Amino acid sequence: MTDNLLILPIFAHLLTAILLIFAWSHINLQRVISLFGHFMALVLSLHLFSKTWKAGILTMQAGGWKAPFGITFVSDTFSATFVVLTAIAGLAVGIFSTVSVTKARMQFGYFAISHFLMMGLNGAFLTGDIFNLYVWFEIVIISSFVLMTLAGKKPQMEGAIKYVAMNMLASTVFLTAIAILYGLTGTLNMADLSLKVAQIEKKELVSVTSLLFFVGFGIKSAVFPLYFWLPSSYHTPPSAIAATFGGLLTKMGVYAMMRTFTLVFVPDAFTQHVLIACAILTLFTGAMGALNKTSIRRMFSYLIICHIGFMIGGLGLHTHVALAAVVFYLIHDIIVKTNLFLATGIIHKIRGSTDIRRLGGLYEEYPKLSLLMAIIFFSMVGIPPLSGFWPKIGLFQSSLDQRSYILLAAFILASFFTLYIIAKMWSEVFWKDLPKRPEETNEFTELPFFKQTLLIVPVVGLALVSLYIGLGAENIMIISNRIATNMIDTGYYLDAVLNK
Amino acid sequence: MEYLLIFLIGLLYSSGIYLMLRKSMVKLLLGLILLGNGANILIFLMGDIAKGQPPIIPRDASIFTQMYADPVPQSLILTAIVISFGLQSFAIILLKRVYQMTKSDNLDTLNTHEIDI
Amino acid sequence: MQSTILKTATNYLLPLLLLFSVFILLRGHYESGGGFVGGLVASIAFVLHSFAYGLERTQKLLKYPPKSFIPVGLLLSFMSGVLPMFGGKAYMTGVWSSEPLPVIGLVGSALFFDIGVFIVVIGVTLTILFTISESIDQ
Amino acid sequence: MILAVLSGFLAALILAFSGKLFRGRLSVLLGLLPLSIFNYFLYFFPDISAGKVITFSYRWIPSLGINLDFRLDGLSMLFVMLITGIGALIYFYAASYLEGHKFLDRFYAYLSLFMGSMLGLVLADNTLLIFIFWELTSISSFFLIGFNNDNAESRKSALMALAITGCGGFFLLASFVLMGIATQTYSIGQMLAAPGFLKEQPAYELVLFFLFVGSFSKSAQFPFHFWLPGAMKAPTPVSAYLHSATMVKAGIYLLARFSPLLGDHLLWTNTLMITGGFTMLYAAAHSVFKKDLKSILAYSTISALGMLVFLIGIGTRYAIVAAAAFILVHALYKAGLFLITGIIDHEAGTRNIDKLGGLRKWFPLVALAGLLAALSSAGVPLTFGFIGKDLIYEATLHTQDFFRYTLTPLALITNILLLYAGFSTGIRPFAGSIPENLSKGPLHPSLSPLLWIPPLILGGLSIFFGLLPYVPDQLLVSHAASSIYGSYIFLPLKIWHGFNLTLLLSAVTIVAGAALYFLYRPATASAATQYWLQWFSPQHLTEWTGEKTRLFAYHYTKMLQNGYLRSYILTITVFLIGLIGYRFFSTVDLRVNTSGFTEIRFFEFVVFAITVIATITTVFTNSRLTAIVSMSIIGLSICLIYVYYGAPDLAMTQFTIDTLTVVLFVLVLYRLPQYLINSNRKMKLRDGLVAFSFGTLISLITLQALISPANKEISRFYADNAYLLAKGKNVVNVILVDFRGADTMVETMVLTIAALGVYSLLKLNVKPTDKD
Repeated sequence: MTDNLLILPIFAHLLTAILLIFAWSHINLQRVISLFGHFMALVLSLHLFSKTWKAGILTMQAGGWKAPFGITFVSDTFSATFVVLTAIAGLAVGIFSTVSVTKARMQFGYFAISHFLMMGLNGAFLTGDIFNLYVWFEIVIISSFVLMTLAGKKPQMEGAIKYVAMNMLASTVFLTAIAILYGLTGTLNMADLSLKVAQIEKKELVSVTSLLFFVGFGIKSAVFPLYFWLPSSYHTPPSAIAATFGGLLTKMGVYAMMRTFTLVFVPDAFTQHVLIACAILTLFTGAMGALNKTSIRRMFSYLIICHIGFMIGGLGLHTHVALAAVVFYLIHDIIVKTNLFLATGIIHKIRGSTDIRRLGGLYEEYPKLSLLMAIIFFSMVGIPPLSGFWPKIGLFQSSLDQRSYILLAAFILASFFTLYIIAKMWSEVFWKDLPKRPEETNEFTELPFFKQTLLIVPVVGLALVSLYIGLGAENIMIISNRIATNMIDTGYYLDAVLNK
Repeated sequence: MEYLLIFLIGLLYSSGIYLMLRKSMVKLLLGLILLGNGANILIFLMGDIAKGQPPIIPRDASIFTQMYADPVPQSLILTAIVISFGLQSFAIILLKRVYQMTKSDNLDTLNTHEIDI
Repeated sequence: MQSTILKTATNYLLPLLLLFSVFILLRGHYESGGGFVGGLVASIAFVLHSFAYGLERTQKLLKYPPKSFIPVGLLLSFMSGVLPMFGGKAYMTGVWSSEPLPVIGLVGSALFFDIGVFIVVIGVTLTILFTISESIDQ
Repeated sequence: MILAVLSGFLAALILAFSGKLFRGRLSVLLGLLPLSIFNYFLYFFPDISAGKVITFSYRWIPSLGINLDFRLDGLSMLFVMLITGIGALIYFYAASYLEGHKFLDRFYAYLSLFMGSMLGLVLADNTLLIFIFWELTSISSFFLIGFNNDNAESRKSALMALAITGCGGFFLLASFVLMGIATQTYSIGQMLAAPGFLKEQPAYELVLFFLFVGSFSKSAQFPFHFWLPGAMKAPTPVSAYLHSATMVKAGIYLLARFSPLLGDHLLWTNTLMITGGFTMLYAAAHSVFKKDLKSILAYSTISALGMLVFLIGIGTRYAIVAAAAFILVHALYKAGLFLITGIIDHEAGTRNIDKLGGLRKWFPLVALAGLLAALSSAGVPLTFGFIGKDLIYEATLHTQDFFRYTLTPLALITNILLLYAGFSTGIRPFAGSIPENLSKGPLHPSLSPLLWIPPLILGGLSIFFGLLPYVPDQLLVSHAASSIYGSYIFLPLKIWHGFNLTLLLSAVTIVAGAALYFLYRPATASAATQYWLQWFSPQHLTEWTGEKTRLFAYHYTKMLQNGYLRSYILTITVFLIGLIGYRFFSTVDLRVNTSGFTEIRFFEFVVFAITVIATITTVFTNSRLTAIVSMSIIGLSICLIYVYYGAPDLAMTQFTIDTLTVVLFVLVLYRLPQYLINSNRKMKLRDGLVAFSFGTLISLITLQALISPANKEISRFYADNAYLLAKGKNVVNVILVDFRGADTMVETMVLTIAALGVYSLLKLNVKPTDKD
């Protein structure tokens, strides 16, 4: 049964992007179209999710060619969840962008490119074909290249060169891995690959290939020691763009890794050890990196890396509980990290800087905003019962269960450092008195009320979502558990793709 | 011939990485292009390579009657080539912009704000 | 660069090359070729023209800036994939005319898809090359 | 019930949004919140006295085994009474103490949050729920300790307190999770149903270790104790509340709660006795050297906490009753002393005992409260403290021989020192005559009753309970002790035990302590000893470790993220080679299978040779143009290979793209300067080696992948059906526009984005001064 609903979230963004190119330099029109596009995407995604939730896995065989011959689009709970998250984060960033992004950027295709990016993410989440995944990845990285360099000044460009070089290297590794996998199996459909890989006699070569995938996706998701592009570049673009990147891009790498290492390859003991070792070092390196940063955006960039470690670690443990925890963590992380960078954007608007040494006094001047940001920060830290806490239980539990005590130690260390770093940041940025600076410009208060609202609303909205994730954790747990079940037992997925 | 191609793949991958490890931005790009070419040949090799017969069904037939080259890798390479063309042209222009800004082709100088504590 | 020979040659070459590119595009389903290569050939034709007559003339010849070709092409190939969806079929399902046309053969949605690609490629290539030439002239 | 527990959170929420209302005089009304909760729980006394356990459950996250399960037994009741009872006094006290403070509403919001968390903590019947409230107390205390946020010291202390207790929290979580794994439940009630079970588990030691780290950090046991004196930066009502009755006792509560599950084991007993014993002595000794009233109180609090840990460690019936009673005793007199200190600080402007004296002339009633609290802390007969102290000696005397002779003196010395501390804070500022610096009189001459009534109530209670010990016993202590012990204890509190050793010890304590008080004055220790002692103090070691960590983090990060792209690429490549190479060579047995390989012909060899030469030229040439040209030659040779192997479409595309790339390159690059040649030989060699290994590895993997070619059923399907189903004869094109049309669709979008990117890169000129 083919279900075209599946591809509509992709089309919503595609059509919006095409319209935006037509409306190239009409900024106000672009704003309206873009918001409408995001809104439509959200509606369609929610519809897709509810349908997937009720009816099980949906598939769409592009061109009507049944799998494994055509390109199959698959919406299982995992992908549908991610599509919804992308839409939520996208809408928030979209609203935020209408005010925060400069006119020059809007005139040169900011909105169009960001919709292409969203489309690419949706495509990557929904596709069931490994080469098609590669193509969607390329959409995402080329869009991110453009967004990163759009109206960029020197530091941004310098960051972009590194970003571009390492991401292109990652794509090449990914492509190489696909080529070898095709050589071994003769197929590209992920469900079919799952069957074929299981039948291959040379298991060792499969394992080698899976490690190639790990390196390719590892670069994208900023795993140690492949993460270098992230701290070199994430602090440079404007907040709205950094929010999209910080919230969604690395998570796409993690998503792809989760998909391949549950559906196509089942990690053998060696791969599990590699994943766990990398996770430990990622947690450690991220925490160390964030510890000394004086720019809060750099600090958050390193925290992104640190928290990727939680997910990779959970994937390495590869138990039902751990996988469910990773899914939960991903859900939480996308919302919170997006919001984190948006909030940073507001701080930047208010104070004109993101350097801790030049910040202060926000707590006195903006008590309500401080409260809002406290929710974001503490959600990220995982103060119970906020959203970041719940997945940790599962991660702790399965690392103890699997006797990975070093991983547990790394989890504790990373949690502790996150707590400490955020508390310290809070004490500096919010509690400390504002240091005397020569010129005081507060762009935020200069904005008309309507525009201020447009900046605040998405942050409030995402904060509410993360509060919901925290306090309504039961629902998220049910979703995560179902996803984890389908990851361990891939039978449903294979049936849905191949036997219909 | 497979041996030669395998050797060529190794050569292109090595040269690509070697060039990427240089200090020059131009070499970085050349390296990426070589890597891309290497990957394409790798994909090509993963199909059954057969001489001379393109995967085009003869004019008077409706199915193949003789050996033909594996069409799947070919279409994959086509897609990959086009995509890397897009990426490469963007990267080339980026390089030009960065050069305009920094007046240098040296990657080591791109550290205006890299290190802080 | 604007030599008379080139100008004269271009006068003949431009229509010829354009024709050839359309030919490549159309025969793609049966022989080597297709929208992508066709589009590249067409863009080369325009690039040649710009070498001969300068950028401004070429842009005038095109009437619209090359950038505006892109969304048109995208929309076309997008629609060719979407249309079958209204008939309840999967995205990009092939729809074909029952009678073959001369030269082209059977007309189907795949053809429109390829034409879309053709237009996008022209738009993209020309956008890139023209902006570069402009930025160099400055 | 749930409303009672969560009302603190609701209050915090309301205050966060409508705080302005409660910034002024109305703030007094907020005291009604803890008071009404107090009253609410009073209704449960009959049930608790009957030995019942009251449970409430609300669904929350069953998937994780976490529900809002609450359980009210004797132990919880004791703590609930302390939290809400003392809480109410603090609320009223703070209304006057912080009168006119611009963030008074926030203060109450944090305080309510804290109180709610504390209530939740002691009532929770689920380990993870305990943890949730535990962390919430840490966070709310962070805000309370750092309440004077413009003070750098205050911020630092808040951070330190959070760091220590937060770190402990994660260990606690690990402990709870481990217990959960072993018992298959997070419900304490279910665990208590089989109390011996956990002790037999292999994970017991680990559970215990994690639990101890967690609870010691919170209740300021050595070596985690040092955050507590620092936390005295908080406004005094906060210190009184957090550090006498509630937060620091959370760790004690935890130990008490898990005593029936994990206690009565050599590891448990010894660790707690040693840690508690050492802490109580160490901190009591420290308190003697302090001059700041709050510091003395802080150290004596740590000492008292050590005493409690020690008693729970002993774990006999006597010790448990002593612990339960001492929790109450200590909370009453310590909260009183803190509040009195607050008044002194508020009115005299100093907390240095050298500069204080004779304040009874200012505030006789406060002096009375101080006297009562001091007497209770000293354990003078007829005060509740006397009963507490008595029980402690009973507990140490009722141990086995060896312990009896070691623990009793230990307790004795500690008690003597604690008595000194109590007298120093409760009596000394009021005794004697008013010193010079205070001759101007109190800073706020009319002392609000909100300030002096609470300590007087607490002092009065100490006496009341001391005179009628069966009241607290019947209501609180015996049931709490039974909960801790795990079965019913009948050991009523009495004023008079007759003339025995215990009485003698109490007498010795009082006499020796009083002597110390009258004969000794703290002097500044010599700088050298202080230096050496400080270097080894846990606080210094922690700060030192923190500093070194920061330094390490700096160098570590700088080493990895050094700003050189090539070093990043090198790391990535070496990682790839190492990881995949190791896996490849250690598992794959290299085979070569040439069957099916095509022969090499002359023409092919020529093309191959050209490609190799062109590649080498690209790599090694010093001219940019040569490099570009030879790169295009590589492209063209690859074209030839494609043509030769039946891929005309590929060849055409490769050819046009190659041409375009070269055109682009030339257009862009012809103005660039010459290559920089500045990498040295060694570096080149290293890079060459890495590059060579990388290429070789890929080649070898390719070779192995070619050995057993897969069944290309998909290709066959395409070939078979290209014309029949998709009506095209060029299979590659059919795949591109039909079978895998989605790829092509996306590919055109990649081109589109690239073109837009190029357009904006070149057309959009940003000036460095433009705003972001």
